[in-house]
Amino acid sequence: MNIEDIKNIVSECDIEDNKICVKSRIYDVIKCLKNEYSFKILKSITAIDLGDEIELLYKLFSVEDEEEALLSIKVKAEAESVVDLFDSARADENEIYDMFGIQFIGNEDLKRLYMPENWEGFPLRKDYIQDDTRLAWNDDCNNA
Amino acid sequence: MNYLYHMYMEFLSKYQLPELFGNITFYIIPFCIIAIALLVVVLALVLAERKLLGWLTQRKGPNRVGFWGILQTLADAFKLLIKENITPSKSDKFLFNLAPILVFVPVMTVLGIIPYSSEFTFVNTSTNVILYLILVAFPILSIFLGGWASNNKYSLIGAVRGIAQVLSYEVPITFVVLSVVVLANSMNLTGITLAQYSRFGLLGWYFIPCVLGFVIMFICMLAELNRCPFDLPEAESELICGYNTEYSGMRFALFYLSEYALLFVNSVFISIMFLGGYLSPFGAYLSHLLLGDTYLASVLVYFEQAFWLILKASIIIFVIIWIRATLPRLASFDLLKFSWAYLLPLSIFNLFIMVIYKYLTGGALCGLS
Amino acid sequence: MTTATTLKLNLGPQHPSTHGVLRLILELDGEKILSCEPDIGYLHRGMEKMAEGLTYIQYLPTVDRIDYLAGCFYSELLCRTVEQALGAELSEKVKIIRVTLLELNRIASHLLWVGAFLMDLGALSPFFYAMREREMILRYFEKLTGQRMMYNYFVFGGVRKDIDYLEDIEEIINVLTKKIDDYEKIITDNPIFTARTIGKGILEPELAFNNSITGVNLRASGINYDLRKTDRLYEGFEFEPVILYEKDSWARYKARILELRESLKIVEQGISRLKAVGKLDQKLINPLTIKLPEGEYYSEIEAPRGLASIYIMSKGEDKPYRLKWRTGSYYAVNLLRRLLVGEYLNDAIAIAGSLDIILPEVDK
Amino acid sequence: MGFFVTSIDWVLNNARANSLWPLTFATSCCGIEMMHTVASDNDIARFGSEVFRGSPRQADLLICAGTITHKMAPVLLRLYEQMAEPKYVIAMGACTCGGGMFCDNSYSVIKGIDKIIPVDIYLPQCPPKPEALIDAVRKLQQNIIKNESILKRKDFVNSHTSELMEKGELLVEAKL
Repeated sequence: MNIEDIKNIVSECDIEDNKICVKSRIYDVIKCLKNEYSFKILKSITAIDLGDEIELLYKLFSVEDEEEALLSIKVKAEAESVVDLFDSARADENEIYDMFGIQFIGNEDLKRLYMPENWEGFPLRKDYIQDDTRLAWNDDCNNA
Repeated sequence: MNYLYHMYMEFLSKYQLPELFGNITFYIIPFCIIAIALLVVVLALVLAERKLLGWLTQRKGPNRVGFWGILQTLADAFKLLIKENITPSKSDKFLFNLAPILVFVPVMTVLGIIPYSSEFTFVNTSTNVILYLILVAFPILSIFLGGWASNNKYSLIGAVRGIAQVLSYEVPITFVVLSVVVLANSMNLTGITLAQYSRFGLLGWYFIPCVLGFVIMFICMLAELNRCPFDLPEAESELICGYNTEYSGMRFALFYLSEYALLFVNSVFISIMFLGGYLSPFGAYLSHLLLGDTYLASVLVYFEQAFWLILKASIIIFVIIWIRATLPRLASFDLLKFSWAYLLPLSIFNLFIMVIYKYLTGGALCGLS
Repeated sequence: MTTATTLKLNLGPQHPSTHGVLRLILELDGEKILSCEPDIGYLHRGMEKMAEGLTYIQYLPTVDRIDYLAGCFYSELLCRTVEQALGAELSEKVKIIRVTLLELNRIASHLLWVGAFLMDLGALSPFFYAMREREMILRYFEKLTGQRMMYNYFVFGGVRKDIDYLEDIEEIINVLTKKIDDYEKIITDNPIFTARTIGKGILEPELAFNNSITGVNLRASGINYDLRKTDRLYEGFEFEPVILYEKDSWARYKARILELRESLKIVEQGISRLKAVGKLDQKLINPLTIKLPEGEYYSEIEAPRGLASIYIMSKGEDKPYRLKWRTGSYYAVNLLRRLLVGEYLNDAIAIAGSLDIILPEVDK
Repeated sequence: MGFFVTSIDWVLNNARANSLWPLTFATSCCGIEMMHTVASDNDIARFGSEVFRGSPRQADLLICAGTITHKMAPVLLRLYEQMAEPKYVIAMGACTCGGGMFCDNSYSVIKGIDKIIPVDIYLPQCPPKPEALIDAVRKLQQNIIKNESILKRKDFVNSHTSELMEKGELLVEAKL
């Protein structure tokens, strides 16, 4: 894998540890990695709540070279979807939408996945308050 | 039957009871006997199935209710009787309630035309083979009715599967039955039984010349009974419970009951067709052999005949349960293909062979009868 | 009046063959599936959020519940990550014990799958036979660890106590070697079984890559990717990754049966090596003072249902800042969307069963 | 009158107790132990309970095997309502008894299914061994034989629900 190729796509790109951090255009970078370096598997997308922004980690894997690539991008509330490139991203992005509330532009069927449809809040965010007062039976208690 | 009728009338006239009374009760009493016998048979069958499945899968099976668990199915029956009957609010209520009764009536009726022994057939018409074929195919209509009226998608899919399955497997059965009719020169179940009589016992039975027909008939019977590997209409792992998903309590019990009663009836029918019905496998009856030509022997022989019939049916049932413990389920597409592409041509071929055989030998192996 | 020609069927969450609480919303034309939409989350227990509020040792026992059929793998993942972060080295015996138990656990998991898959296909007995053998393994685990399914046996830096009752494992190996032959006799060449599995649910490698499918399902599609080959824990053990090229449900079945045999081999090697090494000497990490240095940690393992991995971000505290699990089944469920389209309903059940989906792994 | 009621009760209670058909309802870990209870070594068939029904209409016993989450709760309630009377519930596993190990730290687990449906037998442990499940079924059987009567059945059912209503803890399906 050649870092120069990625730098051609996005100029703002640097390497921390073994992680390639990009500032934007993650879709193009992943497309390039998939098509030109045979990174055919997207192992997972991990989201981390850093407080004011959310970091997305894309872990790509190439079976032929047994090589891994770790991409990182920091987003606020919206991110580019890679559903076109990887089917598995549909599941990952949906999970992140459910847990962190990030909108993926280009992914049509984002919905509550783990939580019920009318659940409020995004549980894995750091500002999520874990209180039961919003739940049905506690409502009854409070009213009575 | 005439013989029994006269005996009964003589018995009544001794106590100066009117003849009309006798004429009415003579047909009611056997019906009650059948109804009770049917219940006992079904309870025993369910228990046998659970015990056998337990045995085949290295378990003990029910053994806590009564001695050796023999009252287990009785407890189940009582429980189903007193369980709440739910009619789903969106179902077609009239048809929903009608279906379990409709499924049960033909099964009860068909028990009347079976010759249990040479003197014990309630309805003995000259063409009762056809009557049998019609009555046995009838429950599937009620199954469809129940599945449709439940307004449940699983029930509907189960019911449609059931219709498709029975329709395709009825046809080979008819051809096989036709070949037996050709062999026996009779459309009467007693006639077919008697035509299989020979001095050498089981060598005269029709499963020897018509082994292909026997196998086809057995396979089709499994399909008609919705038994494994053809249990698609009530495939547990696909359709929850198939057509009876919405039924509870007593109505479910009726479906359950008729299912096992049909299992019994079908096994009896196949024994009559191919395994010589109530004939003894040794040629002569045991009671005649042991007791000679006495009055006791002439009474006992009726019971012995019934015993042989039940024994043959039990063996068939055992094989069916054994198959259930062994085989996976067929795919729905393969199921239909299997019938139309293999069984139907084979059964026609079988009929053809049997006609030639009949023409050449006159019906039995040379000089046996 | 509506003229709808398709049927929407809601399969689950309470359904005998969804192996838990998976819900599939199917659109049917007759019995042919036009589209499939999995709905998950009925068992979402918030494992990842829980980690943020618990110290590592408090979190360790809950990890087994992520995959109740093969809990060892997830404890191993967590232990391994913490050990690597703190630079702890495992002794030789600990490594062998871990490999032996992991493989024993994999056998238990695959056995259940064999039974449940055949149950989906409508066969009754293989389920009982497989459960009978699985019971032996669970009894052994109970003897060793005190629990049948949630062992909590691996701890940071080693194992909770020395392994024992090796003769029990030897008996398990002896019995299973014969019994697997028996399974093959009643299942593998059964004409109904082959008719229902051969050529059904073909998983092309491209589709598998695209859907991030790993583990046995991928290897049954002809891709040689077995993490155990590069895993440092498995150093010194000889085994062959099972690769089959048929790509269908039957291959996935056969691959698991062959993998059972491979795992038995590994367990056998483990026992002979355990007998050779002496007493257990291990240097446990004091669980009360565990603080991972600031940074990100990642490790992965070949679990029975594909690649399992853990990601921990630590801010130097005694609790992880963020912990993420990656499980194999989660992506297999997503694959159903593609794989079931165009199949008949009862084939669909068989195909979904052949992927070995287990719901706590999906929902976490 | 009393004599007849008691003898009818005796027959019916014994029939009910010995033919508890469970619903196939397994959400997680405990479900596997439930499968082991059916399998060869433990064989719940001895007590007549191996007839697992997929349809709630035909089942008598809801063995709630595994964690119930907020998303699952309405489903559980509906299943319970679909079952025909008489129906019994065994809360299997620590999660269903009171949240278990997910009690304090999880946002999505319901802390005890008795907030949703009435429970007859509580069976803690995580997960309970098959022997424990058999024991629970036996206890339920004894309970049915001893304490039930056709005269009291209605009150028995009502008391369960009204008690929960009073506490305001009964989860209403529409609300979640």
